Amino acid sequence: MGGENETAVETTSTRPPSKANMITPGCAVLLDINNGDKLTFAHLNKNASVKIGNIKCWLDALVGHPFGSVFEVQSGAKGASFVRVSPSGADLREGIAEKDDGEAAGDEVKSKDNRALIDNNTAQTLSAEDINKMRTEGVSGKEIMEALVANSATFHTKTAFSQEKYLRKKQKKYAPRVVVRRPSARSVCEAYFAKDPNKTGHLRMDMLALILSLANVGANAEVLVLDMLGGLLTASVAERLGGYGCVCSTYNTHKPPTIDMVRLFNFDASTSSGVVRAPVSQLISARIENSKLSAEAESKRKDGDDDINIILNETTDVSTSGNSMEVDGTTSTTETVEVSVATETTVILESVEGERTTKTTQILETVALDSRLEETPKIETESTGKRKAGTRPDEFEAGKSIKPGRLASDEDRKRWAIQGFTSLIVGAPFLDPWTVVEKLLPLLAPSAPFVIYHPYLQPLAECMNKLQSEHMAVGLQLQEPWLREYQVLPSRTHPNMQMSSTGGWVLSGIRINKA
Amino acid sequence: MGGENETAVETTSTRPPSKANMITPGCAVLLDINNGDKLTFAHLNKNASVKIGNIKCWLDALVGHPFGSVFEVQSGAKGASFVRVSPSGADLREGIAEKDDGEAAGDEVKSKDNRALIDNNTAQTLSAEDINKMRTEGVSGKEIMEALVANSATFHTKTAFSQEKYLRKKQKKYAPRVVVRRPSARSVCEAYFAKDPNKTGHLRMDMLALILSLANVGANAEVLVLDMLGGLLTASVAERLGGYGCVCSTYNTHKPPTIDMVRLFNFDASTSSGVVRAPVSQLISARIENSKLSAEAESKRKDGDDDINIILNETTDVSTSGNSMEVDGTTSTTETVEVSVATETTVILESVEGERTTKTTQILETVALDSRLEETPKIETESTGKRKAGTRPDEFEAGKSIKPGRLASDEDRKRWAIQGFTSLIVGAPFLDPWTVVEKLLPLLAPSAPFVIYHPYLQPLAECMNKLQSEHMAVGLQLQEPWLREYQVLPSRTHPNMQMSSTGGWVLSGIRINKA
Amino acid sequence: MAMLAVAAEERPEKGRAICEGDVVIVYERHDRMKAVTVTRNGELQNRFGVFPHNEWIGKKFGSQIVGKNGAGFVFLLAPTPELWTLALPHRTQILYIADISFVVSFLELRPGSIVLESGTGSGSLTHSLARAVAPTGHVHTFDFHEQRANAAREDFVRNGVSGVVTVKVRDIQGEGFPEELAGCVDGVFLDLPQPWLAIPSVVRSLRSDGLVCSFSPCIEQVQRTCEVLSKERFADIRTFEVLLRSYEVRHENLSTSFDCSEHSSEQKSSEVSTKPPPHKRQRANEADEKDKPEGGLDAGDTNGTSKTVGEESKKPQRQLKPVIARPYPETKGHTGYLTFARQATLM
Amino acid sequence: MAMLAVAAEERPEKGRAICEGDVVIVYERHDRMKAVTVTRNGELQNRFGVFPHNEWIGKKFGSQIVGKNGAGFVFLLAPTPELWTLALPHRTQILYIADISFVVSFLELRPGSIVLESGTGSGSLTHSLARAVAPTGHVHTFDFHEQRANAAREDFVRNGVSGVVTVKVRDIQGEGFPEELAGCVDGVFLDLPQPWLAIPSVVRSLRSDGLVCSFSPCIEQVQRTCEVLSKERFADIRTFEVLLRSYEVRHENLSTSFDCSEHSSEQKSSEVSTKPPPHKRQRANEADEKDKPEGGLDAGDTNGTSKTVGEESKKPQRQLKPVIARPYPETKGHTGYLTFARQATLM
Repeated sequence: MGGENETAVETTSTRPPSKANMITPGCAVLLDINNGDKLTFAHLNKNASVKIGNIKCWLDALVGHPFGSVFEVQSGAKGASFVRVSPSGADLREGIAEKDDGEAAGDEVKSKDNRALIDNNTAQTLSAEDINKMRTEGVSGKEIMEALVANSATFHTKTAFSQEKYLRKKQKKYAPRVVVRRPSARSVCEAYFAKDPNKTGHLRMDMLALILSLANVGANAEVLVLDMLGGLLTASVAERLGGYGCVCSTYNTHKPPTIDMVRLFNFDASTSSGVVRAPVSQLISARIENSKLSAEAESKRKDGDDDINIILNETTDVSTSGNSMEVDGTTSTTETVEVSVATETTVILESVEGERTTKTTQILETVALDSRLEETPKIETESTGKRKAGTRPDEFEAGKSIKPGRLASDEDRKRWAIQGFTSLIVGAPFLDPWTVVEKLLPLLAPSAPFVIYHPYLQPLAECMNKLQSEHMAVGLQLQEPWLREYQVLPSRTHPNMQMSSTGGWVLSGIRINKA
Repeated sequence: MGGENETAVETTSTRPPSKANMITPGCAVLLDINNGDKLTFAHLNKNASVKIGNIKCWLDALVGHPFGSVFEVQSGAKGASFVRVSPSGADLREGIAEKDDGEAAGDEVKSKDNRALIDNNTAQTLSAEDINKMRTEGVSGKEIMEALVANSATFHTKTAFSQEKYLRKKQKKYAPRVVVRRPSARSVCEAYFAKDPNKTGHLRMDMLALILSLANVGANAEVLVLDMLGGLLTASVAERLGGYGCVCSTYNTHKPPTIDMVRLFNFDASTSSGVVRAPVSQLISARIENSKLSAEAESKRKDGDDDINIILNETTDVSTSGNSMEVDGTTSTTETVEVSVATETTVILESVEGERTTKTTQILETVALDSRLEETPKIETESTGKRKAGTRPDEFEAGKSIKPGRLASDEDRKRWAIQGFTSLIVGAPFLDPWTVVEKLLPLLAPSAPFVIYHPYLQPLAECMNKLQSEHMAVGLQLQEPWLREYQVLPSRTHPNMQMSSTGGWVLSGIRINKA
Repeated sequence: MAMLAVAAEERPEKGRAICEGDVVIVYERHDRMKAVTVTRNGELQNRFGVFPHNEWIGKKFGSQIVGKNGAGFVFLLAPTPELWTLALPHRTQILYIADISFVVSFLELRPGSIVLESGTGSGSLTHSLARAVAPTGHVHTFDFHEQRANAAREDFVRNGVSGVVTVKVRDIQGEGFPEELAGCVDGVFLDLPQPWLAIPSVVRSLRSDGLVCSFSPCIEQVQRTCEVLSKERFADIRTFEVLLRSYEVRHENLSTSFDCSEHSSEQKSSEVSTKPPPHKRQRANEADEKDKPEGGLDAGDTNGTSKTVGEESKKPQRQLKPVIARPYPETKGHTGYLTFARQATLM
Repeated sequence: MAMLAVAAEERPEKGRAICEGDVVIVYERHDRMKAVTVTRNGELQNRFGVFPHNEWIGKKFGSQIVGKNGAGFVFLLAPTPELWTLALPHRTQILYIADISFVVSFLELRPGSIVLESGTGSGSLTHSLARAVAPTGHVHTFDFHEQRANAAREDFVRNGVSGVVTVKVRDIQGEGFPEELAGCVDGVFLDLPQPWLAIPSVVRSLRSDGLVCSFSPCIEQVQRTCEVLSKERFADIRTFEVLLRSYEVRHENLSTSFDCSEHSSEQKSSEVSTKPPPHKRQRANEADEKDKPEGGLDAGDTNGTSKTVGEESKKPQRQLKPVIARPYPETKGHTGYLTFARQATLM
């Protein structure tokens, strides 16, 4: 452990090349259109496109640029394409409304007030046709906006604040901007929470962050996850593992729940191979089998000099066999079922694929998320209606498996049975938490943390009570996160006017040896 | 309704004289010692005193000054007394630490950082004995503080922030300040919440404010209150009534719960007479009796041209008689019981008085509330231990009844039976809300709002569900208030570091005619 | 029906029955209500049918009224400042109950108090101030916008609070409060873009120990206001934020069959799969929410056709599922900061 | 036992057993735990008795250990960054899990990331950063206070994270981050009184699209930082506050006998009055709370004498009362504002 100070800086050379920061063909991207009005995931397959308003925009232009690049829609004869622009331009009035800059910028925000304001909708002399004509002629968004300002009778009577608001509105319509973001646990979670929260069980990004910390997720962990949030938990754990260790996404249903969100993360081969699936029944029976063996070994090993220790260990044994009793009736069948599960799983996943519209032409694969802003131009993808994330894996770069998550191998199951998982994360909004925890907690190594997310308080309160009275854990905490975002602008700093009212609740604790 | 604009300004002359703003003999005051460190209620009877540290301070000096006055403890030969001081002096460093004022005040708060700070407790050369000697010699607090600064080796090496902190600490010890506040719903609620929240069921001031609004409390209202919060609800309603209308503080227990907090409010005679008590049983039986009578009259009046209307009215009748059935078995006994309740109530209240330490010498009557700051000098009243608020009414000014709340008269009960109460407020942390509401809601006039406070969420959720399925109310809302206080200081603005985590929950709605 | 209560002795023996000229709050749903003045032969039309006013007259407040064409029903409620806040026409950003109730309480208003307000805005707060100071106190409210002041004055007359409310057109930031009120005001409420400009006038207006409240959305306004309040020797300068979180209550049956051997009992397995998959179920819930964005929407509230006893048979099944509460997903994140201060009690 | 996990293949077959030299978290109660290095013949003494280290060796992590004199027991837990945050010696104000988890997540750290931190403080965040970037990334952390940097370094060695953490004494506000890291840093965390002074150096350090986070308690610091970030062309400048509210769970039997005829049934009446009066009952609850200030204190947690099966008989009665949750009365109201920004991706 000595001498690490000297080698520190050199570690920078061992990190992977920043290729990860480049937008590559076939990779998944998060398109942030008009500053969060619309968020869309896309796989950059060949000839992928997105419709913004009525205009089809080709996405090829994104490839080769780094993530974080900003693009603007540039109209052309047959559809439009994206042109990279400078990320600046936060001040839209730049060069347009300069004559008003003399007006106090900071303090007197409302010095022009709305006393004299009469909005009669006759302020603009440019007609809709005029503008459309300009657009088909390929006039740039900036030029259209300049024309709008020049032809507005009221623009210069507005407050600086109103001017900016006006320009922002016009810019969204005539010169939409797209930031291409790298999908990550944080950005995927935030995008779904904002636009389609039911897919991820209303899991908010601060809650996800909290879960990953409470569950001690890091390289070399072996994390058991019950993920009924579309794969968000599984993928987020895999991202933190970074190819070291493994996440076992378990399930108890006939059809395993989808974890397709894993496909949005552009994982490399080693990270992808750390995503494993296994039915709960297999994990439990393997664990019980091992417990019995080790209990026998233990009792042979035992010498009688430590009374309390013996009592404690006996208690553990009782609890374990208590668990085994509950599933005992099924243990005998599990062995024979194992293979059929594996087979069936594949079939089911394929049938899920079959449900998709089978337009297999090379079009954009997107998850279109609803826009909340009505004034935004309607943005549609060519695929009709909503689809599952990343359902067309065939054009993915090599190294990605067709379905996310390989099935657990015999060695995997044996290892977990002996060592236990290093932590457990449960995200199952429609299951009673105690029912789940009672079954899954014995799969953990002692001293391993567990974390149960739920969108309701009361079921977790009852689960916590059960865990207390059954003496199964210490450090039990039932918590609710609170998150607030701020607008920080000169003389206009305040919390956002709308906020999410809850991030749900999380019950966490540490599994102990004594039952 | 016309012509009110002209008379407006003249109304100022009709308002009561500002005598209400003066501290008068016998009145109740809220002593705010050292900026909220300690909050104590006191009745300013003759020779009333308070102990601050070991020093007994006479309170006579407060009388004759307006509420809001600031006093400082002035040591004397036999105890200390309060001397009124200027309310300024917010900047304690004024005149003491001037030499540091050149240091940037606003921006560079931490420009002196703690890099070099070694606190070895040897910085002060004045001993405890030196200071005690100064105090017994009657040296003023300000002079002691100046001496402390002059004899401190490290004071001038501290940051401005640390200096102020140091001075504030010393001032609390050697020159305690007391602000004399007029007790009001807001200040009484805040004081109890800060220092003894169990007495008021953890009712926070924003919650109390919300309750009073939701219950439409104002002059001429007739408010039914189930107050198991020591009288805080009853008194707060009475304050808003201001002598117009009435608050009926009901109870279902053998011993009516105390509403002694009413005594802290310095109510005038007309406001006090608006506080009425009555057992639930009396109210219900009177209401049922009236319902039966009016239902009969109604059915005679009815002509058959409005089918739906008849159905609706019949539904109402069914519901009412359903209620009457539940209490029917007891209705017959209620009449005879009525008187005995009245008698018993008096006896019980007297026996409560008997429990007090019967030191009947003219000493200060206080509700000593715990201090949270340990470094503050211990402040004790002469009365041993904690006592109920205002338990010695004999020296109160004329016009106050001996027990708060007269018993409801026959006319009161008859009026309520016919008209119904104009709103209902329930504050009963140990009762199931639905049980209470089911009984009390029929006592309301139709279209009257009701408000149920509870420190837990789940019981109110279940109550709301019942109200929904029984179709007893509209506009049902289950809400949780959130309150945050800020420190606003130049370059040091932020929310307070500690906050109350919840103000409890409140279920509100409007009683409808259709059951 | 005036918004302010009359003394019990003056109330009609029969309780509150709707009369011609009354303002009633026509309640469709928690978040959909309308203030209507009852006129002979008047008529209200909404998505639940046609409602002739004549049928309302003589009915008690709180009554359910079925539409002429039977499409649904509404409730006729007595107006209160709280209902008015939910029903009023928005001429400006308005204050809601969390801020309103806190302001009224913190200003320690009671019958007889004199209170100043600027600006009047849509009059949402004004009605609550009026209720608090009636019948002997007075609210002087000011707005620099003439049309707005006039519209508010009409509302006050219509709602029967004009006896205790005076509206004037005045630019308080520029001119301050009228001199004739100096020294006798118990409370002042400011909702101004630059409240600090009005503070010197507040000092002149307030009595000793009187209270001022300033509402501002931005922290910079608060910082500047606090600075001036401090300079003007106000005591107890305190800044708060108040918010409300609303909960929905629903029946939710969480599955307790976490079947770890999915093939041993085909029965159980199919039981699980007959439930709609999570996403679809949640989507359905979400649709409900969008339809019921605020507060508790009660079953008795569900509009459509009138439900009577026949419906009862459906209940028992529903009752089996546990009742569960959760906050509505979106909520107000900020309205403004409330800064309070007390006029110094000078020696 | 190092805090960072080792690969499954390298783990001992028998699972995690305590060895000499391991750091264990000795858990007394949710809010009372201590990090102890296991030494041969070492001894821990606390209010629950005397605990010789020798008895720990070979036990599994997560085991309950009864004190020598039988006064009570403790649990021996494997260290994690979260437990360390609760057990560490406070040399400065520290960050807690709400802020820590949000920072790590928002900086999008993963194995292989290079991250800078200033100041190191008590090292509470550093351990979480280390876990996120291990085994191939690195945390460079800086503090201007030499003693503090040395103490933190010792902690990192002791907890086995020093392989991925380098501590240096450096005044980042004055000197900026070292030049040799320029352009290759994925994330920067600033906890400085004047973070804006460090921003130019952050610009030089970060790679394209890299993230910076600044933690500040006061809004003025945030305002100034945002201004500089904006001037330096950072993208996605966003400011958050994160807090956590902890709930206690208890059994509470609300009375459903609201007896409206108190004399008709003396039986019921006395039943009610045998319950302690509200004030006294609440006082008792309050006392519990003070003893258990944070998080869920579980029954299995209640220290004292070891409880075994014999205790079970008491349970059924207790289980009859409904389980109810409520927030602990006091909570953190503010820690600081977290401002994030992304290094512009320049053309």
